[in-house]
Amino acid sequence: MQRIGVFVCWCGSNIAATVDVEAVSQALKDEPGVVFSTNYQYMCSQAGQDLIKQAVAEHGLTGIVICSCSPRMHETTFRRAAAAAGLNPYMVEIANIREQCSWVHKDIALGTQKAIVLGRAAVAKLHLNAPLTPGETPVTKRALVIGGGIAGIQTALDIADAGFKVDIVEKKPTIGGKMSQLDKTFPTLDCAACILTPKMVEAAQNENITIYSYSEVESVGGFVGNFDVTIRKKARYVNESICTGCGLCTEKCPVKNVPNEFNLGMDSRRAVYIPFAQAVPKVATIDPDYCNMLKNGKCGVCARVCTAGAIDYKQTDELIEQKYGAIVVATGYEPIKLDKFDEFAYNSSPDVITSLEFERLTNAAGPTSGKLLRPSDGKHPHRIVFVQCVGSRCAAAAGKGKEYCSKICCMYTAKQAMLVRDKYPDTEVYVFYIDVRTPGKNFDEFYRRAAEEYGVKYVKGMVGKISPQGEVLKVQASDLIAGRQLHIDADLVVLAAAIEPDRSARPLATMLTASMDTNDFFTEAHPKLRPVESPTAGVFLSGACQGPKDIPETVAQAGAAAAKVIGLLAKDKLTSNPCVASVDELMCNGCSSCERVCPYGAISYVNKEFRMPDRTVALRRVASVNPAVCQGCGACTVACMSGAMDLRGFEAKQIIAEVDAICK
Amino acid sequence: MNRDNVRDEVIRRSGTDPRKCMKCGKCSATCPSYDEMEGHPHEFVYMVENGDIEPLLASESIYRCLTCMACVERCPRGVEPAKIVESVRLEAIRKKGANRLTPEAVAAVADEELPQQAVVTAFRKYAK
Amino acid sequence: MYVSYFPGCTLKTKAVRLDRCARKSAEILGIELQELDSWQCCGGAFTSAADEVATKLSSVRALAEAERLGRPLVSVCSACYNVLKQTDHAFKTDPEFASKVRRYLAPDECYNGGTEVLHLLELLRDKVGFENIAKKVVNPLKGVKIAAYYGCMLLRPSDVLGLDDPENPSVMEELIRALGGEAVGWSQRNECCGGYVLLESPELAKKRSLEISSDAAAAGADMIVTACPLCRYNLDKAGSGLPTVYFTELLAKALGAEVDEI
Amino acid sequence: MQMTDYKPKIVAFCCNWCSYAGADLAGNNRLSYPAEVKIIRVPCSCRVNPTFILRAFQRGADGVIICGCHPGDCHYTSGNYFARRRMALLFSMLDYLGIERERTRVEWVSAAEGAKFAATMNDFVSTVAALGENRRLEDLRCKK
Amino acid sequence: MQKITEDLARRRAAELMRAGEISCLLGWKKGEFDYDVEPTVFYTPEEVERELVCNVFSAANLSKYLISLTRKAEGRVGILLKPCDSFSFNQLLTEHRFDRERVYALGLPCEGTVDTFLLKERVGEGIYSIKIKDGALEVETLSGEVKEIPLSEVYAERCLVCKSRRPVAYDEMLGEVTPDADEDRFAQVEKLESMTAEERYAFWQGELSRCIRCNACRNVCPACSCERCVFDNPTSGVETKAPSEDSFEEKMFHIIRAFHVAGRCTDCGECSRVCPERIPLHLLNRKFIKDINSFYGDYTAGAEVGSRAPLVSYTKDDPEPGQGGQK
Repeated sequence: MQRIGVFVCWCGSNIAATVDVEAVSQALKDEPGVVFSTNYQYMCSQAGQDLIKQAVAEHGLTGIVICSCSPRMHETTFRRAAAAAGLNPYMVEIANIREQCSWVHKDIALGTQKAIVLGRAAVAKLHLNAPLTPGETPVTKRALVIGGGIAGIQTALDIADAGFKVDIVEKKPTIGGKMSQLDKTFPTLDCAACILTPKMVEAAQNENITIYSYSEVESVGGFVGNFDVTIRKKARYVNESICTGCGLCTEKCPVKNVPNEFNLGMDSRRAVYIPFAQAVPKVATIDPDYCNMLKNGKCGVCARVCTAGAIDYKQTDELIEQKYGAIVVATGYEPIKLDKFDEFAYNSSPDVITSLEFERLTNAAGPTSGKLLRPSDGKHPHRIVFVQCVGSRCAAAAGKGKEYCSKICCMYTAKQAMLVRDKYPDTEVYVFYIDVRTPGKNFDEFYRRAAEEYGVKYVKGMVGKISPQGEVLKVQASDLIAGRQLHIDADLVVLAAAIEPDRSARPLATMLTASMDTNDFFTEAHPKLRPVESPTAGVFLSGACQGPKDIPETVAQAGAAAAKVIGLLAKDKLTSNPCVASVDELMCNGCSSCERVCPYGAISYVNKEFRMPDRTVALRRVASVNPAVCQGCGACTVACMSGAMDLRGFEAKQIIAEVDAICK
Repeated sequence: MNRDNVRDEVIRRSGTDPRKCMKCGKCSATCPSYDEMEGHPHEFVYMVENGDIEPLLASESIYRCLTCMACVERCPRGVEPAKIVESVRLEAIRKKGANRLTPEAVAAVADEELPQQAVVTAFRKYAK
Repeated sequence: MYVSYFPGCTLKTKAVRLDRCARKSAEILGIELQELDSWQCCGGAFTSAADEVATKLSSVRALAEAERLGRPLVSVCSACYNVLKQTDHAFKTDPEFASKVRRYLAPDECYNGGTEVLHLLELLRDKVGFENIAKKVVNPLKGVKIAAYYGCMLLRPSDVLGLDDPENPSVMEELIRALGGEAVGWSQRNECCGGYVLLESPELAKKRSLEISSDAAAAGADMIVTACPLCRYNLDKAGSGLPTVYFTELLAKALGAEVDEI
Repeated sequence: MQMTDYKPKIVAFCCNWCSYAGADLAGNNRLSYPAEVKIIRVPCSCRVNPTFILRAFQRGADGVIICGCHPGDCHYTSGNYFARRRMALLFSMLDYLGIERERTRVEWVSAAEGAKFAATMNDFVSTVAALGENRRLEDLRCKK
Repeated sequence: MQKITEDLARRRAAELMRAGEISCLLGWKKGEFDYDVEPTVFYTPEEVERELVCNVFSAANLSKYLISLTRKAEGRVGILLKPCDSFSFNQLLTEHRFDRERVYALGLPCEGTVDTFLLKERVGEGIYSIKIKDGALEVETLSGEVKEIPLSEVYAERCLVCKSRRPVAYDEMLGEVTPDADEDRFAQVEKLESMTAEERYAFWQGELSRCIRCNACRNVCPACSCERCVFDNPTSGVETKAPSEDSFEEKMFHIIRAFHVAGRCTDCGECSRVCPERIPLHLLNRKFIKDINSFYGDYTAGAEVGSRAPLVSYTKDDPEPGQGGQK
C-alpha cells in the first residue's frame, strides 16, 4: 500500500480564485492511501518544494500527487523535488487543476468538484505507479544543421567554435540563403554582402565545419544523441574538389537563356553557373534541365574549356550516411506566390514587383548593376508605390494569404523607400500601410527618419486595384485619414509579399517527427521558455523556420540554438525517458502485431525457452523492446491483443484506474 | 427597436461579422462608387459595428453601392462590406412607404433598348 | 450532351441574339440546350440578406426542375448564372434558408441540392473543351482585337461561383483565341459597369461604363465582348464608340452558324 | 428528467503533444467549456485502447472523446493513423450495437488550437447532453 | 463430405504415420452420439483407420490445436483441413504461432457441415442414430421412428454463406475442390444495419443478455489463441472471471473479443457454433469484416501468409471515425 501525500497549489489566485483549494485538499485526505494532504500558495516555489521534502520525511510518503498547473509546465520541477526528497521521480502524479480546471470553469462549486475528481484520478493512478529508472545512451558528438542561410551559418559557426564537428546541408549550390540576395539591411543600412560573406568564408574555412551544398536530407532515423541521417548530395556534374571557381565555363556555355533564380528571374544565366561571385563553395554547377550535353549528349563546351578538368557529366547523386547527436533546422522562408492577388497586377505588369525583386534591382550585383530601372523598359521610375501587408494578416475566410503578420515588411519597406529617396531625390515615394509595426531597437526611429528626413509619403490606407495602362500603373487606393480615394499614376509598384516557411520544411518535419503549426512553421517546445527547441528531443530551431524573423533576431536565435546543441553534445551520455513499452514475455504470443505498428523499429523478436503451465518446456517467439529506441507512443500496446505489451508510466491498469475514478 | 437591436438585426441579416475588420481600407480603395458616396465601405463596416445606423439609413450612399462585390472579393479579412451595405439598405426600404423606386420613375428613364433585367433588378434592389 | 437551359427574361426580349446565337452554336457543338418548362425570371440580382426568401424562390424552382431532369442547369446570361448559383449555394450551406424555402415549395418541386449550375462559358471550357471548339471553327476571327469584359457577375463572389480567377480570369480570352481572334490585355475587365444603379443613378452608370470602354479602347481593342445584356447596354451607351457584342455572337459567327438578323 | 439539470459524464483522452497542449492553451486563453469534461493524458492517441473506452461506458460515462494530433502531425509520426483505424472500426461497432454514434468522437486538435479544443468540448457535451444518460447496453438480467 | 473422402483420409493418414512422415494426426472422432463428432489427436495408424471421422459432422476447426501440439509432439504433426480451416491455418502462420515445417496438412473438400441444433429442432425428439446418405440424413429417433432429413435443410448458416471452398493451404489435397456457395455473407449484417439504433440495441440486448460467460467461444476461436487472455490477466485492468453484477460486463467481453480478432478473424463461424446459448456471435465479427472491406478495401484474413492485417497498417487518407467510412 502506498503512502500518498497530496499537495494542492493555489498558484497565487490563478487556481485559488475559482477552486476552493482547502476543500480539495480536505476531500483528497479521505482517499485511500492518502496520509497527508495540504495546500500552498506556490507549490513550484522553493518553499513549496521544501514543503514536499518535509512531508516526505515526516510522513514516510511513497508517492506524491500535486494538484497544480499542467504537467507540461512543472512535471519536471516536481519530479526533481521528489528526487531531492529521496523518492523515485516517477512516483509523482500531477492533477492539472489550472489550465484544465480553474482557468476554464468560472463556477467555483463546479471547479472545486472537478478539481477533486482530477485529484482522485491522480491518486488512483499513483497507487499503481512503480519506480522507474531512466536508461542511458551515448551521444554522438557531431551536429547537423539543415539550411545554410544566415541562421544555419551562425549556428554552425557557434557549434564549431565550441569544438564540435558540425555539418551544414544546403539544397542550393551555395550557402548564404536569402540574406545573400539583399542589398542593405535595416536599421543600420549595412551592406548585406559585407557582413554575410565573411561569415560564409569563415564557415568554409573552419575545420570543424563540413558544408554539403546542393544536398538534401534524404532520411532521418534514430533519436536524440544518436540520429542516423542520410544526405543526398545531388550531382552537380562538376568535381567540387577540382573546380577552381574560375568561371570560364559559365562564360563559354552556349545556353544563355536560363532564368537566373538568384536574380529572381529578372535576368538570365548559363546552363553551367556559379550563383554569385562570393558563392561558397565557389564551384560551378550544371543545370541538368538546360544543359545540352546532359539532355541530348551534344555540346561538351564546358568540359573543353575547363583547364582543371573538373566537369564530370557522368556524376551521379551521392548518398552520405552520418551519425549525429543533434539536428538544427534552419530552413528559412520564401515570399508567398502572388497568384491570388492579381488586383495588384503582379502577373500582368513587369513593373509590379515584390520587395525581394526590388532588393535585386537596387543591388550592385543585380541585373541592373544597382541602378533602379523599371523591368519593362529600363527607364528610371519617378513615382513608386509601396504596398504593405500583401498576403499578410488575411483571415482564413478570405481564402488567400496568411493569417499572421510577416513581421519584417514594415522595416524593409521603410528601408527601401528611404534608399530610393536618398539615391534618387526626384522620385516620389508612397507607402500604403495598415499599421506600421516597428518594435525593435532603433526601428521606430528608422521609420520616422524615412518619413521625416527622406520625405517618404506614408498613407494610411490600402491599394485596391492597379491597372497597367500604357506606360503607367494606375493605382487606386484609399487614404483613410483624408477620407479620399486616391488615383496615382505610378511607374513602379513594390509589393511587400507575405513570407512563408520554405517548402522543404514540411517533408523535413515529417522525417524529424517534429511538429509544425498550421502555417508550417516549426513548433517550439515552449513558446516562451524553450523557444529554440522543437518538442522532439535533439531537434533545434534556428531562424525563420520557426516564425517570421529579421536578421538580428535570426542571428540571436541561431546562437541560442547553438548553445542548446553544445549543451547536449557536451554530455557523454543521455538519460532516456523510462516511460517506454515493456513486454511480459509470458503472455507474448510472438504474433508481430506490435512490431508492425512501431514507428521506431524498437521491437524485435527472440526465441526463448519457457516453462509452460503444464510443466513442459517450450521454445517460444517473444517480442523484445529496445528501451533506448522506444519513444513511448504506445501504439504497440493496443496492437497487442494479449495485453503482453504495456507502457511504463501509462500502464493499462493505471489508465483504467483513472477512468474509474473519473466515472465514479 | 433600440439602437443595439437595429445593429444586431442589420448584422444578422448581412450574414457577416464587422468585428473581423482590421481597418485596412482596402474596400474603400477598391470601391468604384467611392466618389459618389459620403459613407464609404469601410465606414459602413465601422458604423454598423458601433451601431451608428441612423446616419447610414438617411444617407444616399446606400443607393450608390453597385453591389459589384469587389470589396467582398478583396477584403483580406472576409468581412464582406457590400453585404453590410445591402443589409442597411433593406433596413431603409423595408419601412412602409420607403420604396425608393416607383414604376413611373422607371418609365421616365427607360428607353427602347433598356433590358428587362435593369428593371427587375432595380425593383429588387430599391423597392419592396 | 443534354443540359437544362435557363434563358432568362432579357434573352427572350432585348437580348434575343445572345439566346439565338447560343442555341445555334450549341447545336453545332452537339449540345442540346433544353429550355426548362416552367422557368421564371431569376430577378436579376441576388439579395445577400439572410432573411430574403421569396425573391429567391423562382431560382430554387428552376434548380428543382433541373434536378428532376438530372442534368446540369446552364445559363448564358451572367446575371441569371450569378443568381442561380448563389441561390444554390445558399440552399446548400444555410439550412435555415433551405427549410424556409421548402415551406413555399409544392411537395413535388422539392429541391435537394443536386443541380450543377453552369455558365455556358464553363460548359464550353470544361465539358466541351476549347480545343474541340477550335476544330469546328469555319470563320476564324482573324485580325480582330477583342477585349473580353467580365464585369462582376461572372466572377464574384468567387468562393461561391468559382468560374474563374476573380482578379485574373481567362475563360473568355481562351474562347476568343480558340475562335481565332486576338484577346487584348486590359485591367478594367473585371470592374463594374454600374448596371444595378442604371435607373437609380444613370450618370454613375455612364461614368463607370465610359471608364471601362475607354480602357478597352486604350488597350487597342476593336470591340468588347460580354455575357451580360445589361453590361452591353451600358457599354453601348457609354459613348466611347467601341462596339459591344455577346460572346455567343462571336461563337456563332466563328462556327459558321446562320443566325437571322434581329 | 430535465435536460437543464442533466450533466453528462465525459471522458476525454488527449495525446500529450497536441491535444493536451491544446487543452492547456484553451486554459491559457480562458476559453471555457463544461466542467463535465475530464481529461486523461496519454502519450498518443494510439495509446487509447478500446478497453478504456468501454470501461468508461461501463462505469457510467455518457460520452468518450479521443483527441490527437492532426493526421500527418503525430509526434510519433503514425500513431494517430492507427488510432483512426481502430476508432473508426470500434465506433462503427458501437453504432451496430445500438449505442448512439454521437457518444463517441475522435477529434484532431493541435497544440495551437485552444479555441478548437474548447469549441469541440462545448459541442460534444451539448450533443451528449441532448442524448441523455447512456443506457450502456444493459443486461436484461440486471434490470431491477 | 462424402464417405469416399473419409476412407481416403483414413488410408492416407495411416500411410503417412506408418511411413514416419507424421507422428500424430489432428482429426475428428465420434463422441457420445453420431452427431457430436469431436476433435482428437491420433497417435497410431490403427486408431486412425478405426476411428477417424470425416463427414458433415466434422465441424470443428482444428487449426488452433497446432499451437500446443507442435510444441509437445515429436516430428511432424498431421492435420486435416477443411477449406475454411485452411484460412485459420494461414492466419496462425502469419502470426508465427507454429512452424510450418512441423506440419503436414491434408486438405479436405467440403460441401458444408450440419448445424446440430437445427437438426435436433428438425427431428423434434431424441436422436438414436444417424446414417449419412447421398444428400440426406437418415435419422432413427429414440422412439424408433426413422426420418429422412435433406441435408440442404440442416446445413449450418456459415456453410451456406461460406466465403470460399477453395483451400488456401495444404500439403496434399484429398479429393476435388467443390464449388463455392453463392449466398451473400453480409446479408444478415446489412439487415441489422438497416434497423434503427433502438431496434439494434434491443436485438443485441436480447442476444447478449443470454451470455453465461462459459468462454466456449473464446476457447474454440482460432484467432483467440493468446497465451493468456486479457480477461484472465490481472495487469490488463479488465480481468473478469465470471459474469459480475455489472450490467455491461458481457457486452464488454464480446466487443473486446470481436475487436481483438478484427482483421484476423477468418469468419470460420466456430464461435456461434459452440455457443450453448446460440448467440449469433459471428455477426459481430462479420460486421468488422464488412467495415474493413468497405473502409480500407477488401481483405480476407488468412488468404495469404504474411499479409499485413488492416489494424496494423494505415493509409494517409483513411476515413475518419464516426463517418460510416466516408473520407
